[in-house]
Amino acid sequence: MQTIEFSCPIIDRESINDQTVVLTLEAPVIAQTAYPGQFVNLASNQFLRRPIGIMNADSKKGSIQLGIRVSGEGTRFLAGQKKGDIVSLLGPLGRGFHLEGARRVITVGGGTGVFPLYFVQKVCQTRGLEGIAVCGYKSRKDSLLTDQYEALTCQTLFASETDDDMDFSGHAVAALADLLLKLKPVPETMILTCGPETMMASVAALAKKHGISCQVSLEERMACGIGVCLVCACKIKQGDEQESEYQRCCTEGPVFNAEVVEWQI
Amino acid sequence: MQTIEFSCPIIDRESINDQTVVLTLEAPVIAQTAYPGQFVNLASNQFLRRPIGIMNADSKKGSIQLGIRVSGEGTRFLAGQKKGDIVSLLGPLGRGFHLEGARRVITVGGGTGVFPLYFVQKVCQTRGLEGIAVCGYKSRKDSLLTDQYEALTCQTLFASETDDDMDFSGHAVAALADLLLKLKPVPETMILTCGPETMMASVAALAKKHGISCQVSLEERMACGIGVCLVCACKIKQGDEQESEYQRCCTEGPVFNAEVVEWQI
Amino acid sequence: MADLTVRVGNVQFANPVIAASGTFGFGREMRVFQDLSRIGGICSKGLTLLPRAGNATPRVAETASGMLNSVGLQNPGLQSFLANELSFMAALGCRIIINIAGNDHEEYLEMCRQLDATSIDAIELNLSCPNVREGCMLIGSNPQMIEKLVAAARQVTRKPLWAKLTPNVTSIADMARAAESGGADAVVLINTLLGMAIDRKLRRPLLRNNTGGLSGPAIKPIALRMVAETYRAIGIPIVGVGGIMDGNDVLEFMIAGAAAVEIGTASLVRPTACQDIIREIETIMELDGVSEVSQYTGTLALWNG
Amino acid sequence: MADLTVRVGNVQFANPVIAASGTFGFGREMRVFQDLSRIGGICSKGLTLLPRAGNATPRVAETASGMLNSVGLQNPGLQSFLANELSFMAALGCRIIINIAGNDHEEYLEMCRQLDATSIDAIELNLSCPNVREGCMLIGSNPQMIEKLVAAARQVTRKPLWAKLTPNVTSIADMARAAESGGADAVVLINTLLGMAIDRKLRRPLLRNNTGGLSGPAIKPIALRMVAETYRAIGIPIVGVGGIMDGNDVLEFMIAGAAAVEIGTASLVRPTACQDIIREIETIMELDGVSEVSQYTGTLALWNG
Ligand SMILES: Cc1cc2nc3c(=O)[nH]c(=O)nc-3n(C[C@H](O)[C@H](O)[C@H](O)COP(=O)(O)OP(=O)(O)OC[C@H]3O[C@@H](n4cnc5c(N)ncnc54)[C@H](O)[C@@H]3O)c2cc1C
Ligand SMILES: Cc1cc2nc3c(=O)[nH]c(=O)nc-3n(C[C@H](O)[C@H](O)[C@H](O)COP(=O)(O)OP(=O)(O)OC[C@H]3O[C@@H](n4cnc5c(N)ncnc54)[C@H](O)[C@@H]3O)c2cc1C
Ligand SMILES: Cc1cc2nc3c(=O)[nH]c(=O)nc-3n(C[C@H](O)[C@H](O)[C@H](O)COP(=O)(O)O)c2cc1C
Ligand SMILES: Cc1cc2nc3c(=O)[nH]c(=O)nc-3n(C[C@H](O)[C@H](O)[C@H](O)COP(=O)(O)O)c2cc1C
Ligand code: FES
Ligand code: FES
Repeated sequence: MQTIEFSCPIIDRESINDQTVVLTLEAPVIAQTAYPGQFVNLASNQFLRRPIGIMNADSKKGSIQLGIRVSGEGTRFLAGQKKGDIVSLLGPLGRGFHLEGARRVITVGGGTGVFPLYFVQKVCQTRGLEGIAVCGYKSRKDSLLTDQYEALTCQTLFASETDDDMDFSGHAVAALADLLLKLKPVPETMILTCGPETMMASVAALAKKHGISCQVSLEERMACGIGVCLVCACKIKQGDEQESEYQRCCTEGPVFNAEVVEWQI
Repeated sequence: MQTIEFSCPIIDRESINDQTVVLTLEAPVIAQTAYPGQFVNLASNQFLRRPIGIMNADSKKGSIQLGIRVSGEGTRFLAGQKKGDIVSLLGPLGRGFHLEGARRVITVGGGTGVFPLYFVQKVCQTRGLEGIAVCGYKSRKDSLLTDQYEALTCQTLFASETDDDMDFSGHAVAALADLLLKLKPVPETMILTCGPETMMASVAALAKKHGISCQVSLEERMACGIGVCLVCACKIKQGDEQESEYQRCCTEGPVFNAEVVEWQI
Repeated sequence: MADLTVRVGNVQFANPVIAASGTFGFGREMRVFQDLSRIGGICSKGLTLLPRAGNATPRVAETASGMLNSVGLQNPGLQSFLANELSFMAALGCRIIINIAGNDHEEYLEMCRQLDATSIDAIELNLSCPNVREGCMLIGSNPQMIEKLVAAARQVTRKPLWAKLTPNVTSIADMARAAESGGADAVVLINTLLGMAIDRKLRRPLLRNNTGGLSGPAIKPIALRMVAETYRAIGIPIVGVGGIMDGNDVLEFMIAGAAAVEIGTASLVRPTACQDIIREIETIMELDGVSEVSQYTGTLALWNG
Repeated sequence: MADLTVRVGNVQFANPVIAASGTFGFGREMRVFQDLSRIGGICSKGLTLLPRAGNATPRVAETASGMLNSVGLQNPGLQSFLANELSFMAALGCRIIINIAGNDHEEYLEMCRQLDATSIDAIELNLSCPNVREGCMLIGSNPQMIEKLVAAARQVTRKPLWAKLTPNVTSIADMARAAESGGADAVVLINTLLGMAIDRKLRRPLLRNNTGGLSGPAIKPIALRMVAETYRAIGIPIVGVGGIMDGNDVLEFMIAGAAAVEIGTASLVRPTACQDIIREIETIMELDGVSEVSQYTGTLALWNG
């Protein structure tokens, strides 16, 4: 029987800005097996658990990191937890990003989407893959993890929609378009994206145009997170003739190949 | 408009035994006006508030004390609060004990009933009334507030049902019966009692036999605590011919003259 | 300044927040906590023709995000109310609705007759109390009886008539349509859901009455659905009740179709609830850029397909 | 050692804890969390004759002490289930109940026929799903249709037939009596209550299906009342469901009259719920000095007067 961890002490808590924290949890088994794009389902003071992507896993220290942005009562509670507090979580859950066969990995993150993609670039560094991280923010004030990304070996491209003082002034999608024009193509390039659905759909379209394979990390409202309740359905295209079918975001996803996703927007 | 306090910081917390704590709260307005037998209605992590008798009020320091015994989730939460935590409470609520005209005040408490009666003896001390405190416990191990009672000017009589090493070995009612036989009667004696209903009914019967006036503090399940929902009804006898009627434990009570109470046991 | 006024039929309210029957007494105890002239209205504790002692205790049990009550309409009776309480209520400066419950058809009518001559703003026909043997929920779960009663009441009083309905039915819309056909000025949705709590050790119901009415946030999704469903079924205004705890909840009920709302259990855990909720509504309206609260009513856009 | 075995009609269960339909899949995902051979039984996700894609998303909304779901019977269809899932389930070592829903009378019967030849332990007729347009709740809120359907199913299968009823009715006892008259071996109470959640900012229902079924602790008092009420109305066993979170809740349902129980939403927030609950039952039985868990069933002493 596979062990699924439950009670994890918080061993570190860092405030990123007034709405966002990074929690470091002691979770040796998860740290051992988790890979980028997977998530955990956390108990809070609310009735249902809350899904949060894994931002980082350190198998030696036996710890994982979660980046949490306050968006309602549950995340407010979680973000307010202190060092030493114990949180109940299930994980690692879902299917993450596939990096097999990649030589260059471009990540495109928007908002809290930069959290799980940090884990991608971290793994790229370990595996010696070329990494390029595009991170899009509303403004410099809303930027997240810029120092952490910069400390990695990947190239970084920070885009800000409203400020002129970051690497790129405009939307992350525009930054990516710009990048793809300038960049010397390499075979086995992959684009991995996580963020608002409109952003991911545009990234997917751009990738298609450039003939680059693309994976997207979908977000659906969840209950169990483990595949039994079927509330987290995503519309996934089947073979050409067949109708698309619902797959479970928590189990077959959250990461899907961009081509099979039927965008809801 | 009368001020009803809401958010009170806990300024001290003392563990009495593994199930019981005394919390000291900063609550100047309540401390100013509260008198023995009144209660507060406390918010916890449960849906409804929890009624707790006022154990002590220090109008100079602006603080009140509450003795809380863990009996379920709500009291577990309250008893687990720490110094500095803020609790929301309403009070002082209800009608407490009337000491007007008393010369000798005998209190008979059972279990957590000793908490509000401590406040009675404290007031007796201040007013220079003769006080006799009978406190009944299951065993010495379960005894509560013995040091605090002993520090008052009142005479104390601690009864333990199972141990031989307290003042009286047996039930508080037996201790009272014994006391009343030995005691030189004084006019204007009052017996005030708080504890399990069976105990209070026996105390009331004993008081009647000795011709001593008696007040009892009833406990009913409450919701609002302020008199609007009518869930806390107590059966109270009317004039001789009339049927008894329901009165609100939280508003007309919790303290009633023993003669008008229609015991439910 | 946001315009909080709403109309329920011909009656205008300063704001949509009305204290629900049975959770506010006759207002006396609540004066300490808030300026009652500033809330939209108060609905009295349920009155009966003769005084009622109510049910034996315990009458309350806490449940997950809610409570069960089995008060059983303890009240001094209409006559005593008229003599001792009405003038007090009438002087509060907010709208006064009187909630009445009868053991039978005729008792309802007799109370309507007596209330017709008073200064109250509306009569709330309690067709839904789950805690008494006769009248109420029996009538309230039968469309023919609802229509007949409302129509008869219509004959004996010119006061606005609100029919307070029970959720313990297969089709709330059928009940509301019956009330409308009978000539009700508004329907009030919902009263409590019939429930039970058990003491495992004693193997006894926790409530001495065995069952009680479930209220509080636990029932909000049911109430909201019933308001939205009924809004599409009738033309008269709906007063929404059930689990409302804050200003956002109020606006959800209005969006679903309520012209005004009643606040019940919230007042028991937070005596200043009505006042607080009015403030919260103002804040949210500013956020939403809405200047008249009545503009929320019935604006729910259902998904189709 | 406490005796946890219970009988529902002729079927014996190792313990009273059955995983409820729609909250346990077909058991595959739950193997990781507990030894499924040790739970009383598993009730499958609701199956239909033809595959169903289910409703559009969002399909879930959190509520106070509960949740709304509008999955809409997404399932691979009976044929695919029989081909790909049944043998897996049959090998788990616990009782297997198959929950079926039809668009009409005939679809229910066809599924019963096909299941008759299998090794399953009982068929649960889902007369109560609030999230589909046809069949289900429409049938389940009409006593005549319930009786007719159960009687017809009785003719086409020898499998024990459990009728799962909806709480969205005026009289649950009437529905249960109809199921009993039709020849049901047991009734299962309750499915979810129809509810709605609203997004104030969007003025839209949170669920793409507009409404959904309310489950979780919020509904426990209603479920408990319905079990107690129905226990006095029928002679066949009751399987209790609705908001059960722990061992104490199970025993409350049994005291109210349930022969066994189903655990739904609890498994979603705590995947080990079934296993944990079985342990809790053992602990409490020791505390209560009860050696056979079936001795709890129907021992509720109502207050009278
Ligand atoms: C696979 C996955 C990975 C995620 N990773 C992260 C992350 O790394 N960092 C982060 O800050 N957030 C992440 N989120 C979003 C996060 O789950 C929501 O912000 C959170 O559930 C909101 O809960 P709340 O109580 O604060 O808000 P509320 O709005 O009060 O929540 C109410 C309900 O809606 C659900 N809900 C609300 N917003 C979302 C959402 N955006 N996606 C899914 N369900 C939602 C909640 O789970 C809950 O059931 C992720 C979501 C998914 C599905
Ligand atoms: C006027 C008054 C004064 C009190 N003074 C004290 C005191 O000084 N110290 C102290 O430790 N306890 C006191 N109690 C009892 C205290 O209110 C209960 O122990 C407490 O409400 C239990 O809550 P719980 O969540 O821990 O238990 P639970 O059993 O989980 O509570 C469930 C529900 O039952 C109610 N309830 C449970 N037990 C009682 C009870 N004995 N009386 C009334 N309602 C109850 C709760 O309020 C709640 O609504 C007093 C009660 C009353 C009515
Ligand atoms: C303690 C209590 C007493 C009630 N008494 C009455 C009553 O007398 N008449 C009535 O129509 N409704 C009565 N109700 C129902 C409420 O008015 C309201 O319809 C119900 O509680 C749902 O709203 P809520 O969830 O906001 O409390 C009572 C409710 C409670 C909690
Ligand atoms: C996500 C979800 C899916 C469900 N699917 C079904 C179903 O397919 N068939 C059915 O009869 N009941 C279904 N139910 C209802 C449950 O089996 C159960 O009756 C209900 O949730 C109440 O129990 P609970 O409060 O323990 O969850 C579903 C419930 C949930 C939460
Ligand atoms: S959240 Fe339950 S199946 Fe995905
Ligand atoms: S608790 Fe509400 S009237 Fe006493």
